[in-house]
Amino acid sequence: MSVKKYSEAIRDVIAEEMRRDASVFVMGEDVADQGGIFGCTKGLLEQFGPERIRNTPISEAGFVGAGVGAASCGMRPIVELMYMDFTYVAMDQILNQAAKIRNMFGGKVSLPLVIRGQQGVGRGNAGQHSQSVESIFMHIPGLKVAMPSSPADAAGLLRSAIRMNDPVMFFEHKALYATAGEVPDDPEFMIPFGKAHVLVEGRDVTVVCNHLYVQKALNVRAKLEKEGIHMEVIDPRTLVPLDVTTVVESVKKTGRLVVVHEAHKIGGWGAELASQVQELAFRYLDAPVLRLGAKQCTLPFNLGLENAVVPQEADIEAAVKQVCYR
Amino acid sequence: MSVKKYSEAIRDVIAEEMRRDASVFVMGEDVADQGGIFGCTKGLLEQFGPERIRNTPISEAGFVGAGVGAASCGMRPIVELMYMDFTYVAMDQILNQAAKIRNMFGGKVSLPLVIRGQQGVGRGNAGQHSQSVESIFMHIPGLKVAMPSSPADAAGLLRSAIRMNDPVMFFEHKALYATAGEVPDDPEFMIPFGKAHVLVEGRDVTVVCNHLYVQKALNVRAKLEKEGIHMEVIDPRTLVPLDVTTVVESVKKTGRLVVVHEAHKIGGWGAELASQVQELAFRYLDAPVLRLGAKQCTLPFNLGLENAVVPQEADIEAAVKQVCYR
Amino acid sequence: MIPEKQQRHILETMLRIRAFEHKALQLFEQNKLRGSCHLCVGQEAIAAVICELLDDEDYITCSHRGHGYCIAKGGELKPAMAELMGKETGYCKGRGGSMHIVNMAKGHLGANAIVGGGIPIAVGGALACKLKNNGHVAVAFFGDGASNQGTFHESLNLAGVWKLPVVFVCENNGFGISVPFCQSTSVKDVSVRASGYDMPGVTVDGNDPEAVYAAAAQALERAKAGLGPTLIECKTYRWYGHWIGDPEITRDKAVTKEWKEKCPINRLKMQMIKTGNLSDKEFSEMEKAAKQEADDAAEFSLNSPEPDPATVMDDVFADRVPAII
Amino acid sequence: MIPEKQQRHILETMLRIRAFEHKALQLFEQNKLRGSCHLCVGQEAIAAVICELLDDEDYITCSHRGHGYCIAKGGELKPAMAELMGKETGYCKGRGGSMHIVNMAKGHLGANAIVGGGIPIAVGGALACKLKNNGHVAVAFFGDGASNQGTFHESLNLAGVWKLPVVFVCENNGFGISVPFCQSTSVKDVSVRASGYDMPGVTVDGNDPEAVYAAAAQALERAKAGLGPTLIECKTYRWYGHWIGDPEITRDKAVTKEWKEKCPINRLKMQMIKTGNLSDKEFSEMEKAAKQEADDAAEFSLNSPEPDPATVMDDVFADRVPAII
Ligand SMILES: Cc1ncc(C[n+]2csc(CCOP(=O)(O)OP(=O)(O)O)c2C)c(N)n1
Ligand SMILES: Cc1ncc(C[n+]2csc(CCOP(=O)(O)OP(=O)(O)O)c2C)c(N)n1
Ligand SMILES: [Mg+2]
Ligand SMILES: [Mg+2]
Repeated sequence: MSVKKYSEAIRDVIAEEMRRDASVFVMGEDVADQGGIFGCTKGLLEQFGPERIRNTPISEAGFVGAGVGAASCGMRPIVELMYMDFTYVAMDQILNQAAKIRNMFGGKVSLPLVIRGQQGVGRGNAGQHSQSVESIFMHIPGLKVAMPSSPADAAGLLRSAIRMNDPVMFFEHKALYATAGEVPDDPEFMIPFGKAHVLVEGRDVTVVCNHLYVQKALNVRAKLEKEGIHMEVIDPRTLVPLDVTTVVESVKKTGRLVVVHEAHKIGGWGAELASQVQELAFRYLDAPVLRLGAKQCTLPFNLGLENAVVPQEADIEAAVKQVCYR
Repeated sequence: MSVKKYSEAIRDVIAEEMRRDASVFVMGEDVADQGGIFGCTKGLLEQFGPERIRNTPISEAGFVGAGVGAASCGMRPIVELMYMDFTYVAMDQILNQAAKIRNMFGGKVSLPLVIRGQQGVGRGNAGQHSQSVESIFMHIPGLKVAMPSSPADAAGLLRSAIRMNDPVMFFEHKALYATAGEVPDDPEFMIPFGKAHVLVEGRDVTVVCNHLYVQKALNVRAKLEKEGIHMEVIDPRTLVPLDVTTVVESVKKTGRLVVVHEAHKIGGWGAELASQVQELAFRYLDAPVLRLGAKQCTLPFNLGLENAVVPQEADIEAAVKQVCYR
Repeated sequence: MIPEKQQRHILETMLRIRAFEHKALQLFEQNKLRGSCHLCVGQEAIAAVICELLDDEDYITCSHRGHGYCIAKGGELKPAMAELMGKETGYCKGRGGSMHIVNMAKGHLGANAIVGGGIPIAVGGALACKLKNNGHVAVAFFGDGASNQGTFHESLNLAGVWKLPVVFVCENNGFGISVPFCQSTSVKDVSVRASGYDMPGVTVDGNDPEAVYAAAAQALERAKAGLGPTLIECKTYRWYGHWIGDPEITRDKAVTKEWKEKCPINRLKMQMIKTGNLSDKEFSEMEKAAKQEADDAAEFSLNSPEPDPATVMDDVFADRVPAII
Repeated sequence: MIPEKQQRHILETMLRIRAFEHKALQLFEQNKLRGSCHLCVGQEAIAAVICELLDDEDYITCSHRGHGYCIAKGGELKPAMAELMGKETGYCKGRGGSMHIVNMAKGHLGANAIVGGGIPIAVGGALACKLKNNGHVAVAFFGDGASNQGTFHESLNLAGVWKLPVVFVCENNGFGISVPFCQSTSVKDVSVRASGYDMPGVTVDGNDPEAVYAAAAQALERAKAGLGPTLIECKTYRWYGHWIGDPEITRDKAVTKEWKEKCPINRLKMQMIKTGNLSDKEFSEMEKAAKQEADDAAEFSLNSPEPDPATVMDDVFADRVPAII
């Protein structure tokens, strides 16, 4: 085990996989000399050279498309988007090409492509640089979707993603890069997709969340425990595949579910999870499934407003109490 | 009242609004001489000339962006996308620009822009030309979303959309263009956004659906009535705003809800509706809310496969019976 | 001059493409085939000549008007026609149809129904060649309409700045559906755009196999020498509507007739006869063989099974995942 | 030659922009301002000169590096600075911040944080002018990095084929964050791309107000005469990092120093002094006034209220809709 920052965990896995497999390479804006504006490829140019750590023009559709093409031809590109908000610029290459190529071609092509980058609030980057866009990629079939919430998850999920033969949308969070945690040194350490992480057990209410909300939920849990409410906190880790089973098992025990995410509430992945759980655990639910997510407005620049848009610990607390009828 | 095809209803409203308001104009691929490949602007070039019925290059991001700019400057552009699958090509202009401009600019700009076009299955157009993509636009705040299911709805909702001071995503269905129905002749005929249409009342189970599924649900209703199951069929008409109230009132009566759409089930708008209803009508539900939507695979070319992917009448029937425990 | 052996093969390829297209048209009219079906009759030289210069490890992408490329890049008529019919024996097992034929074994990365969508994918193929340093190249085929897509620009710039082994081939048939080139495009020749990426740009008569051959050979040489990309514009015309069923509102029948006079097959045939490399009889035999092959492909496809609906979820992912509801 | 009165106003505008930027930098370093803050110090001539040629009914869009454009297009420093601080008194009521300043009353359609995102929007502004036939124009300002976005290509083609009254102005400061222009772009001058759209393309020294003026005046005349768009590339350099806090890994300090010698303010000042249109004293007064205005703007902004979180949902739609949960 080594203590690493989330960004270091990502960088180290990329480096290890690049050493292990010559077909792995990186491209994106400012990934070379700068090592990515969040440092996720820092030092890799020196180790691997400019062919494999490749600065791109500001042409997201073009270089994501080049990633699709290279992956079709046996390479394993890791494409960095500086902000996942820029997926929109490359959306056709992601949703109409990467997601569909294998299926539309009758299984004749595999696409080992990772598109990774950060998203979310915390720096007051305003509307076009603060979104959490993962839910869109869950809706259109053909993409796997990962969302690591800790350095270890970042390492384990990213290695799985790189070795996977399918396109993966890999969502990091800008406010997690500086958080540190233990990461296994094993160069084969992988976390499987589709296996939720039960961070802590509890008998009263299930809270499903990820990214920044894992820590926030744990904070709320510590507080509410003193009030006699025992929260079970689950991080799905991947949205595609989504480990509904673990959540349903938990809800069968607790009878209550709150889903929390930073993505907009309306049409977010919480809606999908809530719908599945109310279907699969209907008789076990003692209260409606509650969802927390960003309000339906554009993420504002002002930090006070930003905080008013995304769920806060107090909102989690209130929702948990509500489903517990307290 | 006149009997019109769905495509004619659209064309006539565009023509009427263009006569009424000089700031309304149309642009899109093949909208001029050809009148749109589905005929929704047929004959308008002759009436309004090439400045206001404007053929574009195949540059969706460019001309959607031009629509955003023209709308910012007081025009009321109607932008036709030949297939709504091509929203992906223009996604940044739709989700990062059109949707956000008003809100991000503190309310200082209004954006009376309509982006319209058809989508869906029925012609075996394969993966990149058969999607139902509306749910994505419900998730990102700032866009209104309309989905007319009949010629009258097309007319009434489109006139509302054109006169609205916000960007509207207007989803037509390719397989509805040839369907005919009565449309009011009143040149002020409008259907408000956010008001669901209760097509037929029933006491046993609520079915919410739109586009092709309205007719399919009515067919199933006729059949099941004979078996003593009385379905209430509701078309939400718009997804933003979404008339949850009407659905909740219905569910309070029936105790059962099935949501049916052609969009992919996972992460589709049915998940949003199901989540809201289970929250707002928890105590009234006698069965879990069921959702039907396209399977999580790319829409296939082969028509037999296509039918296997999207819900069929038999699936609706089965779901209705399931929630009725029959 | 195209070497004699290649001349013959190109002629054969063009004949096979044409026979295939005409068979597809016939089947369509007989209601035995459906969908958005874009024929390339009249444009065969571009596919036949350029793919003649490629081998199986060279990559191509192409547009919705893709049957010719599939065949020229080594595809067989049977699985191609079966795909147009949505049969299990098709190149995509009936999932893709006319607009999505793929053939990885022959380096065909797939046709694309998004105008401009395949161009960056070819750039990625070229990038793979460069990273593997295997001496191979990629070719992106696309229409004149696609040259106004952002992906065209981004792809040419990427290829230019990275000096990738790729050739961009624009089939300029003068129309994007009903819209004439001059109404959608700010320049008279797409090839002039090459200077915006510091690469050679050339316009050739796309119905002249020799001209296409010369331009492509030079571009491929350049690409393989590590000197970077080239943009080749081939002026051509389609004999039929945009797709089967197109009312052709804006096209002048007289112009179509003129272009039929410039038939690329006839042109190469006459050249070969003139130089003594082909007899009328040989030509007739080639033509007959091509038609027979197309007939056989139709027969094969008609008798092929429909895909089993139970298999519809089979090919979503390579690495299977726990089922999503 | 720039008319004397305009010279003076341009100089004033440049001084106001610079004072604003330096004040923002200072406030940032004092932790009184935050966010992604892109300064245009060194590049002021482009905004100041070109906007001098526009009136309030002419439209502009600009990039993330937008403070200069806001000011040059008639914006006031107070609401501009307040926006950088996210205050309710800002141009966007604190919703937009540095990268999203808008000022419709002055024809400023907004800065854009998506590289290349504003270019088609300016084209739409020009289209509105054309449809209204009001004799006005639109100008799109963007960086060199943006010239590799698909929207650049699509916008220039649209404007070219529709002969729209629009001018495309590329501020080529040699870098997109850490990436040098030559590493991202396949041509030496962005202006050569103009030929791909059959429009004039010209490269000028962006730090030379006279050169920028001459090029812009000609382009605007052309646009207003209905002759269509022009692409103007202004070579320039930013004195500071990409944003406040940029480690500037790939920029050479010596080069920055050279460019500081080419300060556009100093250049115009010296010219005006030489021609007797300005005294040292007048300049000092202008500079002092600009600094004072920036100080006042800072003061105003610091004392302005934060937006009320209860109002966060107020500006989503113009036509209010029943609340969505
Ligand atoms: C992104 C996108 N926009 C529009 C279309 C609809 N469409 C299909 S083919 C076509 C015309 C293409 O013209 P061109 O590129 O010249 O190719 P051609 O059909 O002439 O071979 C159009 C507009 C599409 N498939 N994809
Ligand atoms: C679509 C998109 N991609 C990437 C970015 C991140 N980004 C912001 S500014 C910038 C560099 C822009 O360079 P240039 O256009 O030359 O403008 P400059 O900053 O030099 O003024 C980048 C890559 C972005 N904001 N939008
Ligand atoms: Mg064409
Ligand atoms: Mg720059």
